[in-house]
Amino acid sequence: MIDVQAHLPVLIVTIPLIGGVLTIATGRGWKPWAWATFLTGTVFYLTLRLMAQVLASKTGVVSYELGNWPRQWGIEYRVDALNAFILLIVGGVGFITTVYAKLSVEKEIPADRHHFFYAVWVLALCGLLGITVTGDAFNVYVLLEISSLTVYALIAMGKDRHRGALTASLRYLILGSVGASFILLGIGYLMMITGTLNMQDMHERLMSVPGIQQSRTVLVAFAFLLVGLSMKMALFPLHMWLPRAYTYAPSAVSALLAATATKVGVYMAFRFLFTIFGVGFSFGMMPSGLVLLGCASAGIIITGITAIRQTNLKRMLAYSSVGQLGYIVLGFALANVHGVAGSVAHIFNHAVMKGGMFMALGAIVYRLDRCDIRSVRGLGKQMPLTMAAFTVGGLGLIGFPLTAGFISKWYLVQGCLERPHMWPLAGVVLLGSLLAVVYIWRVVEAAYFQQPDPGTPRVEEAPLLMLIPMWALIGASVFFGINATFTGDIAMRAARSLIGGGP
Amino acid sequence: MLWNEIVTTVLLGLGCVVSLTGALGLLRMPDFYTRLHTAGKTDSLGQFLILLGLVFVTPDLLTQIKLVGVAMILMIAAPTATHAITKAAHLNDLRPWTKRDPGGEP
Amino acid sequence: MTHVLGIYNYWIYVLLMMIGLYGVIAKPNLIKQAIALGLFQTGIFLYYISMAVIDDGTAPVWFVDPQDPGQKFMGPYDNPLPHVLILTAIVVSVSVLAVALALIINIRRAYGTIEADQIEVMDQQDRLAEFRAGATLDAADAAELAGVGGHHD
Amino acid sequence: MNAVVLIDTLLLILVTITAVAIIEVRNLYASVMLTSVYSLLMALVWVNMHSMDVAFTEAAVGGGISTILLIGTLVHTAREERPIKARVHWKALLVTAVTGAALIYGTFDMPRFGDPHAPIHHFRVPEMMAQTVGFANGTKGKQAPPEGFDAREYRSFNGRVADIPDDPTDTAWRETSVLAQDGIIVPKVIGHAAHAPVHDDAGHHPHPADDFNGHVPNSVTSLLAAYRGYDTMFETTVIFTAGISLIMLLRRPRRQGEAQVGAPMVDQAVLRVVTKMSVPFILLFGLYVITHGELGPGGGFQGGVVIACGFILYALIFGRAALYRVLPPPVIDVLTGLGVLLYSGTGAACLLLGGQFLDYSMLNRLSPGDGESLGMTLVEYGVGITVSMVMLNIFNQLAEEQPT
Repeated sequence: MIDVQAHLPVLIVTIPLIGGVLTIATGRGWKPWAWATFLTGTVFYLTLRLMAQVLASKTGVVSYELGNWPRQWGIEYRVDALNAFILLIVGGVGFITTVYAKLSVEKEIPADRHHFFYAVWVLALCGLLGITVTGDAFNVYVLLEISSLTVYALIAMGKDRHRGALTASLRYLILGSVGASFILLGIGYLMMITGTLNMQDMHERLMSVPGIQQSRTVLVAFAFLLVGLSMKMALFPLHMWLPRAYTYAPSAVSALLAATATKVGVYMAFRFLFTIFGVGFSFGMMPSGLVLLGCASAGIIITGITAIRQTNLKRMLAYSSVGQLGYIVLGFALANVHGVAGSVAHIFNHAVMKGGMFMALGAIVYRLDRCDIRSVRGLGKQMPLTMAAFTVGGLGLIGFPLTAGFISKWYLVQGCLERPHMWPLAGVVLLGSLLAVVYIWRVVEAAYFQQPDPGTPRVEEAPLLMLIPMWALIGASVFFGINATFTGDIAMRAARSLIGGGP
Repeated sequence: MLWNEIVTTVLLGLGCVVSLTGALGLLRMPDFYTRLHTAGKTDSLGQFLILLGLVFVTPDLLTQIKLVGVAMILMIAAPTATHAITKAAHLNDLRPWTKRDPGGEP
Repeated sequence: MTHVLGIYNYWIYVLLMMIGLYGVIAKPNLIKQAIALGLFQTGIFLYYISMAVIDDGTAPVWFVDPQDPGQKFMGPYDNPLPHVLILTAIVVSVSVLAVALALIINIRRAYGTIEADQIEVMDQQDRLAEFRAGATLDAADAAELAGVGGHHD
Repeated sequence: MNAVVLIDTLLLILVTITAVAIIEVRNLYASVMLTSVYSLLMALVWVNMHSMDVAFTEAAVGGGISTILLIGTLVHTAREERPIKARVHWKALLVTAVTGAALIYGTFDMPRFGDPHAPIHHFRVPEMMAQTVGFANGTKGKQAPPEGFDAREYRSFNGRVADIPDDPTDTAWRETSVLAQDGIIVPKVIGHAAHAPVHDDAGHHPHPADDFNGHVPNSVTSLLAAYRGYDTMFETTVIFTAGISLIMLLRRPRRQGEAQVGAPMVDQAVLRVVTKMSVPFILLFGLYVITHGELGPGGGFQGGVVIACGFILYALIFGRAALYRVLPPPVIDVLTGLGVLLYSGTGAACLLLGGQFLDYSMLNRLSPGDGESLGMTLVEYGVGITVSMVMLNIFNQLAEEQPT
């Protein structure tokens, strides 16, 4: 039989691909879900093994040449500490969300298309994993389109609950396609100047050819890649698609998207800015550091204020996601080791916290058919575990000590203070936390200190199949808040290799 | 100039002239049916002449056969398409233009 | 003259892209937006194919003598790499178009129109209703706040 | 100024005019037809730039499938755009002007159109065109070049490009200088006797020593299906995803005895006869295009679209009920997935035979001498099956909608 260890990078992508296609043949009922769970579970296991392999390897890089063509000509899969970490997040959260999805999907999606739904779901994960594992610039674009197309379709499946899902999806489709086209254009400009598509190769050419960094073509390529990536990861002024999409998507899809999709967008930014262009070009020659810091800070504050005003909790969390993304961008735009480490750590922390919180909201929707602030009044007594999960997740968003959010914010503040004249950014981080306190407190107050509207029927606690995945993520956020060695180490390792200029 | 080049030049020239009259007719004719009439006919003949002209300067037998094949297919497909379009218009009660009733088509 | 012709193609591609982008932003009709998105993407295809061209080049298909398949003829051949990438991109763009059209048909079913501005009005009404239903404040305050809270999206 | 540039200039002016018309025309049907015209013009542009495969695809997709999809949608939505007051949308104009200016700024440092000095022509690509990537660097268990193999000779097949050394510090292209026009290069044979192995026992033709044993003269296909075959696998997946997304969004449970929408045109004698005559040839041509992809322009995608068009024509004339007798919807669904599985299965087979994913040379164990060829053919068929069935499925979904 084949040697799994040697083929890990490619198996992580091809197993969900082949399995996802086979999902449409699984028939009705619980079978598509079970098959999807099996697939994502396998992927999760493989990402764990890959992580171990990367940590054990001497160079810290696992490279896989597809079709056995040399990497400069063919397509290369290249996994370092950063990739492996993001793969682990996508694989892990993907698996847990799939387990969670069963009941939520049964309630929200018509039964005759569950097999299609799970096929698209698994292919979405395949696309996200593929973007993360690849070392080829054009391969990123193709997989980006797979993940985007699947996500448009998944969001639109919220149409039976609210027609807004359709416009949200179409809006995302148009903005996402424009963003992806900008990325395609940027890749084309780079290919024209460097003559290659391999990321390492591109980086070497950009470093070695004299005068190439001053070339106007490269500057424009950089600008367009930055704009395209910002659209894809929903950085503040370009986040217009995100709140609606998260609000109207089916609950399980919101959880998946919040935990993985934008994270992979950020990962692409890491690759393009740090690995291809190099930190010296991206943040030394170009003013992108300042632009990104400005957008991120504005995003943290403005979306924080907007989140406070929302009554729909899903929408509130969506705005909060844009704000949290601001932290991630703020971290890597600082371009020092602590900032980048904070950014990488926050990708993980935010994924588990937001995933768990969206799951809690999904459980509320499952029981109440709505999730606005009025409907959660008094819910602290009726659904104690669900609301507790939401609250603990909220503490993480605030950055409360002993939650994972604290660790990443600690790194971020440290990073801000290390840069000369950047200390006001530390203030922004703290202000953002303060705003998070306000919007989380509103929910906590409603849930624990207010009485439900008279006449509303009593509801039961969410079913176990929802509670277990929810608490798995929330528990992880607490566990890695108390014991931050693993995430901290990997984040620092990834940060050092990125700042050092390519893996 | 070889004989085949002369033949080609003549055929290509004829094809171009025919196609041009078709385009002219499309602009000048009063209604849907007459426009399609000019466009359909001249296009079929124009393409046929041009493809036939190319046959004589192609050195390769296989390519010549392909060109003739393309010409044959176009000779069948183009009139059929024209027929289908006019038939559809007719079934949808589009009145043809006449001198007495110029209201058939704007 | 040669200087202008040297980058003429690149300007036209920018022009096509911008015509498409203008359509995407300016036209409220959703089908028009989908078509304009296609134009926008075709502009990029033109850019890629233009960069593959080489002076006096020919199609990157080797001329093989059937009598002697071992022979290969001198080029120059145009660069096949951008062609391959654009083949993939065309496929992607038609897939996006198909999904967009499916969404548009669904939107027409749900909203009764495919004009973005009318849909936007209905969406605002939906959100106002949602806001009112979910608010813990008095209904009057909620309605007042909705103008602010519903604005930033 | 050569012919390519002249024709290119004229065509692009036409293309631009068409693009403006597409955006400005108010009747959506006219807009869609203009889109079709636009695609055909674009196909001409591609042909003029010697990009036959892209031209083929553009004609089949833009001129054919997209138009069908758009018209299918228009039937269910609206014919006319609603009139809007302001003719010019200033905000959009500003955004486009800024974006366009930025893009044009980037063009000033680009290599001139057709410049053989451009880095893309002599860095990495020559090896792919010569199909000698497998011998590159000779490291890491790649094939050892056969005896008498001269890499420089292979490199030099690309004419004048090869005279320019692959020197990263070469910045000649940046001066947008026009090289001396030394006339059309006369094709000349490069010696093959030095490295062509003699007839093998199976009676194969003598193959030159390249990655595919000389089986793939179309370098676009060699890149598409081999060097970048992994991209193409995901391209197929994108199409598959679009297909099932569409089913998920549009398919309704079929009710018994539901009246078929859109009367078939089977009572039209001319159409019926011509369709009956041409459908077999269209399908045959589609198969030819798929199979022939290695030798000339074409391949799985183009062929798949042609096959889909054949079936769609059949459905239009004889009604979808007749199509469903030939290809019932469940069969279409299964075939849709089968194409992707054939592609990824080929990759997995290489894995199981002991190589990397999609390492076609492993297939030489199954079919000695032309394993690469076998792999690429399988892969092309995978693409063809998925593409044709997805297109057919999309058409069926749109046609099954109740018109509004």
